[in-house]
Amino acid sequence: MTGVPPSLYLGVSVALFLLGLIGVMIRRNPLMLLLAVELLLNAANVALVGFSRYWGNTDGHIFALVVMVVAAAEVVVGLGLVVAVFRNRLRLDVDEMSTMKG
Amino acid sequence: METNLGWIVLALPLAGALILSLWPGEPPKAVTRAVGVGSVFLAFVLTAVVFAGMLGDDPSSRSHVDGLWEWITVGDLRVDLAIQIDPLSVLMMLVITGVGFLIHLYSTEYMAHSAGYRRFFAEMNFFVFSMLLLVQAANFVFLIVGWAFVGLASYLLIGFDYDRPAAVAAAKKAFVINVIGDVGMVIAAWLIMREVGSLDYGAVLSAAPGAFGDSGVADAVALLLFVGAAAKSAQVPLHTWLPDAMEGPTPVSALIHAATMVTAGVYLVVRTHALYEIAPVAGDVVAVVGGVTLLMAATIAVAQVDIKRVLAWSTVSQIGYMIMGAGLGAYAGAMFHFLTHAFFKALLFLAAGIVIHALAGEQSMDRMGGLNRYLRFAYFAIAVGCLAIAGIPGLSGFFSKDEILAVALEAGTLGIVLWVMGTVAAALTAFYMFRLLFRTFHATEPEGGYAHTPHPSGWAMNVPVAILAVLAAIGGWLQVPGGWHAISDWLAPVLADVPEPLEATTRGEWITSLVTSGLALVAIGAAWKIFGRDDTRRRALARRFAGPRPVLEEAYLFDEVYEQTVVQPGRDLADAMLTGVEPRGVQGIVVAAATTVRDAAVGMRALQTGLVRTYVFAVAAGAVVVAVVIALVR
Amino acid sequence: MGERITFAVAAAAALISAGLVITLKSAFRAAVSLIVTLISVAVLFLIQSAQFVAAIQVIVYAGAIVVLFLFVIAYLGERRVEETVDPLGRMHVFGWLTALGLGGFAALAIANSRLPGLRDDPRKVGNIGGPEAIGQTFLNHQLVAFEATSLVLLVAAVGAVVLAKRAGGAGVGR
Amino acid sequence: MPWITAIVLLPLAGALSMLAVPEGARGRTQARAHALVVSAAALVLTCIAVGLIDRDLGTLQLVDHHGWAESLGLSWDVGVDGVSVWLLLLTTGLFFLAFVAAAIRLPERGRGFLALLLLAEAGLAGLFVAGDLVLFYVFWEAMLVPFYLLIGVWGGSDRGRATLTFVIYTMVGSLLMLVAIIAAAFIAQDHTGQLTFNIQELRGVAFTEGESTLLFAGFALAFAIKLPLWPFHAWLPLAYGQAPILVTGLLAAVMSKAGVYGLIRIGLPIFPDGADNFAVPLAILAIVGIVYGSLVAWRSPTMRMLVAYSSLAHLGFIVLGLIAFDTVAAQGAVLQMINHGLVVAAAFAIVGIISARTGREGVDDLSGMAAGAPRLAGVFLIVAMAALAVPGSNAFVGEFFILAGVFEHHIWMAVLASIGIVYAAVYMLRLYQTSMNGPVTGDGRRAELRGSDMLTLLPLTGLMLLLALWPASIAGSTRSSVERAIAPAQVAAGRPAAEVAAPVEVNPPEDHLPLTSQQGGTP
Amino acid sequence: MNVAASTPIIIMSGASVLALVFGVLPWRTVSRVWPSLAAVAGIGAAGGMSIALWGDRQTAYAGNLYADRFAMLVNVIVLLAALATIALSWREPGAVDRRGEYAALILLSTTGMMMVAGAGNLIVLFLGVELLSVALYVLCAMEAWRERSLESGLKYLIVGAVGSAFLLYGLAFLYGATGSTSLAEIGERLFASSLTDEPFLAVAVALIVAGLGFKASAVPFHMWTPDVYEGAPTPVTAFMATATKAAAFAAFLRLFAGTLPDLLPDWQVAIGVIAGATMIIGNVAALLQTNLKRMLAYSGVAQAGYLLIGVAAGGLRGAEAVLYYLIAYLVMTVAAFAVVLVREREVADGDELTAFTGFGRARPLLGGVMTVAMLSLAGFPPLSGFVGKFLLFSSAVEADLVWLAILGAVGSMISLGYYLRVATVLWLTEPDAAGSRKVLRVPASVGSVAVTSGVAVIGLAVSASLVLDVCRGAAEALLAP
Repeated sequence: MTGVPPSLYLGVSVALFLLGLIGVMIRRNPLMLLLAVELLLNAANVALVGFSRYWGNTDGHIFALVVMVVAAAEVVVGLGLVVAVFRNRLRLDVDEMSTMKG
Repeated sequence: METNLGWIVLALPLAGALILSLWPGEPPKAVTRAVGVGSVFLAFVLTAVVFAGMLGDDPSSRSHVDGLWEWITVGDLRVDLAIQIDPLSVLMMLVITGVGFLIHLYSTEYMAHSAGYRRFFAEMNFFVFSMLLLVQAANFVFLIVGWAFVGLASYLLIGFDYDRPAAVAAAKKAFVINVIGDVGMVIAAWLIMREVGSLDYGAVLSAAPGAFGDSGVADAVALLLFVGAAAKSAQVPLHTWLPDAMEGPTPVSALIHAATMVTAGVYLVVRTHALYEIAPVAGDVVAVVGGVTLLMAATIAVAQVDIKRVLAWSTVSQIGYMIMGAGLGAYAGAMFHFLTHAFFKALLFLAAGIVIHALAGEQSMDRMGGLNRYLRFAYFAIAVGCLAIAGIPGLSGFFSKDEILAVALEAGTLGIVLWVMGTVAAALTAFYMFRLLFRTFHATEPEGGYAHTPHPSGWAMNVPVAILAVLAAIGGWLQVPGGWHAISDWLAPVLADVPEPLEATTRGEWITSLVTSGLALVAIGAAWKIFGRDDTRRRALARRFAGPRPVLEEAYLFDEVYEQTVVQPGRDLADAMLTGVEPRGVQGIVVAAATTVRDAAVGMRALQTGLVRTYVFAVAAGAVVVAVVIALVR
Repeated sequence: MGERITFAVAAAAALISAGLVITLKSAFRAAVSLIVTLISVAVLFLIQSAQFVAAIQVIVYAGAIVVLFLFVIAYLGERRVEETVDPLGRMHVFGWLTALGLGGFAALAIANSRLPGLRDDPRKVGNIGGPEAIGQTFLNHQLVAFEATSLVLLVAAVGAVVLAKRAGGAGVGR
Repeated sequence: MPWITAIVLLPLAGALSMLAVPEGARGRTQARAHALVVSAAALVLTCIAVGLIDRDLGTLQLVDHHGWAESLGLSWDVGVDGVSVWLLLLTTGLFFLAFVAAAIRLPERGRGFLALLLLAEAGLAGLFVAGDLVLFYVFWEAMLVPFYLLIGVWGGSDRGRATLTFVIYTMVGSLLMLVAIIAAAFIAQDHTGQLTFNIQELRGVAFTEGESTLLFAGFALAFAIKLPLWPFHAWLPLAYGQAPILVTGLLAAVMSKAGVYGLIRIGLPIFPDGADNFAVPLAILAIVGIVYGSLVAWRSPTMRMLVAYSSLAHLGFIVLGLIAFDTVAAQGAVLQMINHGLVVAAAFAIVGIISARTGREGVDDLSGMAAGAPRLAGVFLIVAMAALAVPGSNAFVGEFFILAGVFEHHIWMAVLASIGIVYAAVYMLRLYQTSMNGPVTGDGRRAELRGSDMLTLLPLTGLMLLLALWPASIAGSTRSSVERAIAPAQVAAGRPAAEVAAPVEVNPPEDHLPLTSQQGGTP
Repeated sequence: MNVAASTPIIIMSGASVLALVFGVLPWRTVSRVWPSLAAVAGIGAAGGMSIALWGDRQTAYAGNLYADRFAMLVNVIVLLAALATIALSWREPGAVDRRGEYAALILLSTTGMMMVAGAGNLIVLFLGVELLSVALYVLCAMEAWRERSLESGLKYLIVGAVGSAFLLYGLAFLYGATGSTSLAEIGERLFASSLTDEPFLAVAVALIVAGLGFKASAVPFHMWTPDVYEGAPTPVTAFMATATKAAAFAAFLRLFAGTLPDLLPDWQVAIGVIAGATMIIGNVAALLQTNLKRMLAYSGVAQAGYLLIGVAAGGLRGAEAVLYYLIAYLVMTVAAFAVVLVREREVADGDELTAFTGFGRARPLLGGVMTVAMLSLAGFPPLSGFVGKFLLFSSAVEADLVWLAILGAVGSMISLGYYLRVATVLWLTEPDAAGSRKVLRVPASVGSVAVTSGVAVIGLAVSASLVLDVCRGAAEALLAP
C-alpha cells in the first residue's frame, strides 16, 4: 500500500470547495469573492483530475484545462467589472451594491 | 259545451283586466265601467247558462273536465291547463260572478272619485278571473295558481291606496301570510305527487282511499292543504291579516274579504273532501280550528270600534262556522253557509260602505251615531244583514248556521263541545252586530259632529245593496230542515263518494234553532240596552272592562306575539348575516387569504436583501435541500 | 510511500493557504495565499500523473490569473480593498452550517461510494496526463471543446474591452 | 352546415371586426348597427338550431368536430342537446336584448364596450356547446376576460377591487378544475386505454369511488364559485355591485348558469359516485344559500344588492334540483335556469332604469313611484311576482317541480328550502313596495318607462308569460337529455332500477361491470 | 467528421467576428448599422441551417455535438430570442457606440446556448453554459454609465460564478461516477449497470440541479434574478429572460430526461420540490413589485417553476410540454419587454408600473399586446400560455405528480394578483394627462417585435397542433438512445 486512495483526493477537493463557498458567503470585498471562486474551481479541478486517474482516461484532464480557461475568462470580466464599479467608490464592498432589492 | 262556456267565463274577466290595464292612456270612465262591470256581468250570464244547462243534465253526468293544452310534462307527470265544471264549481262561479257583478256595479259609484278608477276595475276583474280559476281548476297546480292569483289580487286591492303606509303594510302582511299558506298547499301537492303520481283532481281523489292507505299520509296531506285553507280563510293562527285587509276600499272588502276569496278555504276542504274522509285526525283538527276561530273572532268583534273591522272579525267568525262544518263533514252545510254568508256579508259591507262613503271615508263608530236620520236606506239594509247574520228565524243566516250547528250535535263529544262554542258565538254575533247597528244609526250624534255631512247614495250603490238585502233575507229558504234541500241535492253528485254523510237529526235542528234564536234575541236586547240610546251605559261598561278590553281590541295580541317571536328574530338574524357573516365570514375568508399571501410577499421582500452573500447562501442552502430530498427519497 | 508524504504535505498546504485566502483581511495577502494554494494543487495534480495540467496550473493560473489580481489590487490601492467589521457577522453561522451540511453530504457519499477501489490504492494508469495524450484527446475527441474555449476567451477579451472603454469617455445617452 | 360552430364564432368574428369600425360619432352608430346585426344573426342561427334538433333524442346533436391538438386528445367539439340548446338560446337571446339596450344607451368608448360584450357572448355560447372538457375550460376562463374589462373599465367606483376579487376568486376554482380535467382524462386512460377529453367519451368510465369523489370535488369547487353557491359568493356583491348594470344583468342571467350547466353536463354524468357522495353536502349548502340569500336580500341596502342576493337564493334552488338525481327535479332545474335568466335580467333592467333616471339605488331612498310611473310599476310588479315565484309565474313552475322532485327523495330538504319561498315574498315585496308605493314623490315621472325601455322589457316579460302559460315548450325537450345526465348518478345513489330513467353507458363497452349494467337497464 | 452538424455554431461564431470587425470600422454608418445587419444575417443563416438540419440525429466532433431535432428546435428558440433582442436594441442608446461588441456578445452568448442544446459531452455542456454566462455578465454591465447596470453585471457574475461552480462540481461527480464525459456513454453505462444507487450520482444530481436551477432562476437559486433583470438594459433583460431560460431548460432536459432517465427516482421528486417552491415563491414575491422589469423577473422565476414541472415529469410528454412552453414563454415575454422598452424611451422610470397608467387607453395596440402577454403568462385560455400550462400539468398528472399540478394551479391563482394588476393599470385607469408624458413614434423594429410577439401568443395556441408536432419530434429525438 503505497499510493493514496482516490477518496482522499476527493476529500481534499470537497474541503477546498467548502472553504471557497464559505469565503463567498462571509466576505464582502468583490476581489475576495473572486479569489474564493477560484478556490471553488480548483476544488472541481482536483476532483476532475482525481477521477481521471481513477478511471484512467484523459477526459478529466481536458475538463480541468477547460475550467482553467473559463476561470481566466471569468476573472478577466470580473476584474473589469470591479474596476468599473469601484472607480468612483471609496470602499470595495459588495454589500453596498444593494440599490436593487426586495 | 259546459267547459267551453267555462273557458269563456274564465276569459271574460281576464280580458276585462287586460283591456283596462293595457288601454293606452287613461280610458274614459264610461269605457272603464262598461268593460269592468260588463265582463263580470257577461260571465255571470254565461255561468247562469251553464247552470241552467246543467240542471237539465242527469245528476251523475254533471262533471266535465277539459284541457286546453299540455301545460307541462316532467318525468311521467303530465299536467294540462284544464278546467273542471261540476256542481261545486258552478255554485262557486255563480256566487263569484253574481255577487261580483253587484259589487262591481256598486263600485262604479263608490270609486267614482278615485284617481285609480281604471286600475281599480282592472284589478277587480283580475280578481274575479283568479277566483274563477281557483274554483274551475281541474288539478292541484292550477288550484294553487288560482289560489296565489287571488292572493295577488287581494294584495293589490288592499294596497289600492298605495300612498298610505298602513295600506301598503296591510297588503304585504296579507300577501306573506298567504304565501305561507301557499307553501303548505305546495308541500301537500308534492306529497300527493309522491304518493299518487298525479295532480289531477280526478285521479287523486278517486285514488285517494287506496293510494294513501292508513299511513297517516292522508292526514298529512289534508293538514297541509288546510294550512293553505287557513291562511286564505283567515283561520287561527293565520288570521291576523284579514282585519288589516280592511285598509282596502270597501267594495274590495265586500267581494274579496267577505263574500268570495276568504271562503276559498271552505271550497278547498269540500273539493278535497275525499282526503278528509280518510283523514279523521285532519278533519277533527279542521273542525277544532274552525270552532276556536269562530268563538275567538266573535269575542274580538265585540270590542272593535272600526266599523269595517267589526265586519272583518265577523267574517272570520262566520268562516269559522263553515270550516267547522266542513271539518265535521257537513260539506253541503258549509257550502250553504258560504252562500248565505256571501249574501249577507256582502250586503253588510256594501251598506257600511254607503255609510263610509257618506262620511267621506270615516270608519270609526266613535264618530258615528244617529245616522238613521240621514241614511235610511243603509240603515234598513244593515238591519236586514244583522238580522240575517244573527240567525233570526226566517232569514238566511238562521238556516245555514243552524244546519252546521245541528250537524255538530251528531258528531260525538267533540261535536257537542263545538256546538256549545258555536252557540255562544252565535249569541255574541247577534250582540256585536246589533252593537254595530245601534252605535252607527241610533245612539246620539258624536261630539263635534260628523266628519262630513252625510249624503245619500246613488242608484248604482243602492241597487246592489237592495238586491243583496233581498237575497240575504230569503236566501236561506233554499234549504229548509225537513223541507227541501236544494243545495245538498245540487252538490250530491260531487259528494256522492262520502260513505256515511253526517246529517242533522230533526231533534238536533229543533234544539239548535230554539237555543240560537233565543240567545240571539237576548243578545239583541242586551245590545239595545247598552248601545241603543246614548253613550252612558256604553262608557260605564267600557270602564268596567277596562282590563280585558285592550286584549280584545288588540285581538289577543297575536300580532304582537308574531312580531316578537317570528318577525323580529328573523330580522335580527338577517341583519346579523348582512353585517356580520357577510363581511366577516364570507368576505372575511377571502380577505384573510389575500392578506396571508400578501404578508408572505412582504416577508419574501425582506429576504431579498440585495446582498450578494445572501444569494450565494441561498444557492448553497438550496443544494443542501435538494440533497436532503434525494437522500430521503432513496 | 512517496506519494503519501507528498500528498499529505501538498494537501495540508493547499487547505491551510485556502483558509488564509478566505480569512486574511488584506486582499494582497489573500492573493498571495492563493498562489500557494494553486501551486499545492498543482503538486496534487502532478502526483496523479497529470503533468500537463499541473504545468498549466502553475503557468496560467498562478502565473497569469493571480498576477492579474495583484495588478488590480495594486491599481485600486491597498486601503480601499480592506474590509471593515461585518455587520452581518452573526449570520455567518448559517453559512458555516450550510457548508457543513454540504460537506457532510459529500463525505457520506465518499464514504459510501460503491465505485470499486475508490478507498483502496489507486490502480496503475498509463500515460494519461502527458502533453501528447492531452493533445490527442483534444484534437480527436474534444475538438469542439477546444474551439469553444477560444470563443470563451474571445468573449473575455471583448468584455474587457467593453468594460474598459469607459475610461476613454463618458457614456452616450442621458 | 356547422350551425353550432357558426353560433360561437359569429360573435367572436363580430368582436374582432369591431376593430374595423372607426372611432368617433359616426363609428358609434356603425358599431351599434354592427353589434345588433351580429347578435341578431347569432340569435337567428340559434333559433334554427332549436328547430333542427330532435327533441326526444337526448344526445348531443348538430355536432361539429375538428382536430386541434389531437395528439393530446384536444379538439374542437361542439354540439347541443335538449338542455344546452335552451341555454344557448338564453345566451344569444339575452345578449341580443343587451345589445338593444346598449345601443339605446351606449356608454363612452362604446366600440370597445360592444366588442367586449360580443366576446363575452362568444365565450358563454361556447361554454354551453362545448363537447370537450378542455374546450369547456377554455370558454369557462375566456369569458372572464371580457367581463373583467367590462366591469373594470365601465364599472363603479370600487371596480378595481371588484374585478380582482371576481377574476381571482373564479380562477381559484377553475384552475383546480383544470387539474381535475387533466387528471380525469389520464385516469380514464388508465381505465379505457384511450386518452380523450371528449365529454361524451368520458361518460361511463369506471372511475373508482375515490377517484370519482376527488375529481368531482375538483369540478364542484369551480362550479360552486361560479354559481355562486353559498359560501363561495364573496365575489358576487362586489362584481354585481360594481359592474355596469347591463353587465350585472348578464352575469346574473347567463353567466351564473355556467356552474349549474357544468354540474349537469360534467359533474353528474361523468363522476356519478362523486356526485352521490357530495349530494347531501351540496344540498345543504344550497339550502343554506337559499335561506341566507333570502335573508340578506331582505335587509340589503340597495336594489342591486337585493336582486343579487335573491339570485344567490334562486341558484340554490337550481342546484338542489340537480343533485336530487330526480328527473322531475332536474327538468325543473333546467326550466328554472331559463326562468331565472329571464327574470333576473328583467329585474336588473328595471333596477338599472330606476337608478339611471333617479340617480338613486337605495331601496329606502325611493318612494311612491307608481303614481308617476304606472307602466314601470306594472312591469315591475310582474317581474317581482315572477322573482318571488308566485304560483302562476314562470319561476313557480321551475321551483315547484324542483322541490317536488327533491321531496320525492329528501322531504326535509324540500321543506327547508320552502322557507326561502316565504322569504322571497318578503324581500321582493320590500323591493317593490318601498320604491313603488308609499308617499308619492317626483321620482316616478322621471323613471317612467319609455318606448325604448319597452324594447327590452317587453320581450322579457312576454317570454316570462309564455313560459308561465306553456312551460312544456322547453320542458318537452329536456326530459331525455336530463334523464341521460342523471341516470349514472341515480345508479350510484342506489336508486331502484325502476326509477333510473335512462340506460347507463359503460366505457369501455366490453368491460362489463355486472352491477352497473344490471341496474342500468331501462325500466 | 460531420461538419454540417456544426454549421449553425460555426456560422454564429463567424458572424460574431464579423460584427466585431464591422464595429471597429471607422465609418459611422457602417459601424452603427452593419454589426446589427451581420448579426441578423448570421442569425438568419444559422436558423436556416438549423431548420435544414431538422431530421435524424447527426453528430459532429466525435459525437460531442449533436444536431438532432431537439437541438435544432432549441436553436431556433434561442435564435428567435436573439433576433428579437437585436431588433429591440436597434437604436438602444447603450449600444450606440459599441454596436460591434454588443452584437458580437449577443451572438456569442447565443452560440453558447446552441452548444448547450447540442452538447453531447459534459465538457461542451459546461463550456456552453460558461460562454453564454460570461457574455451575459458583460452585456448586463453594458450601460456602464448607469450604476445599476454595473451592479447587476457584477452581482450576476459573482453569484453566477458560484452557480457555475456548483454545476461544474456536479458534472465532475457525474464524470466520477460513470467514468465518461460523453452523454451517450453515461446513459449507456447507467442503463447497463446497477450503478443507479451510487451516492456520487446523488451528489451529482443535487449539485447539477443547483447549478442549472441557478441558470433557470429556480427557487431558491433565483435571488439574483430580480436585481439583475432590473439593472440590465431592457433588451438584454429580455434576452436573459427568454434565451437563457431556454438554454437552461435545454440543459435540464438533455441531462435529466435525455441522459439520466435511469436516475428518475432520484431527481424527479427533488426537481418537483424545487418546481413547487419556485411556482409559489416566485408568484408570491412578484405580488408586491412595482417595477415592471422586476415583476417580470419574478414572473420569470414562477414560469421557471411551471417549466420545471415538465422536467420533473420527464419522458416524452414532459419534454414536449417544456419545449412548447419555452416557445410560448419566449413570445409572451418578448412581447411584454418590447412594450416596456417603448415606455422606457418615452418617460423617465418607464419601467415602473405607474408609468403605464391608462397606457392601454392611450395606445390600444401596445396596450393590447401587453394585455395579451399578461393574460397568456397568467394562463388564460385560449392563449398559448394556457396551452403550455395545460401540457405541463398534463405531463405532471401522467407522471403521477398530481400534487405538482395542484401546486401549479395554486401558483397560477396567486399570479393573477400581479398580472391582472398590470391589465388594471393599463385599462382601468385614466391616462395621465401630465405633459411630461411624451409620446414618441415607436421604432419600427420594436413595434414590429411587439406586435409579432403578441400575434404569436395567440397564433401558437391556434396552431397548437402544428407546434406540438414539432415539439413532439424534438422530444423524441431527445429521448432516442
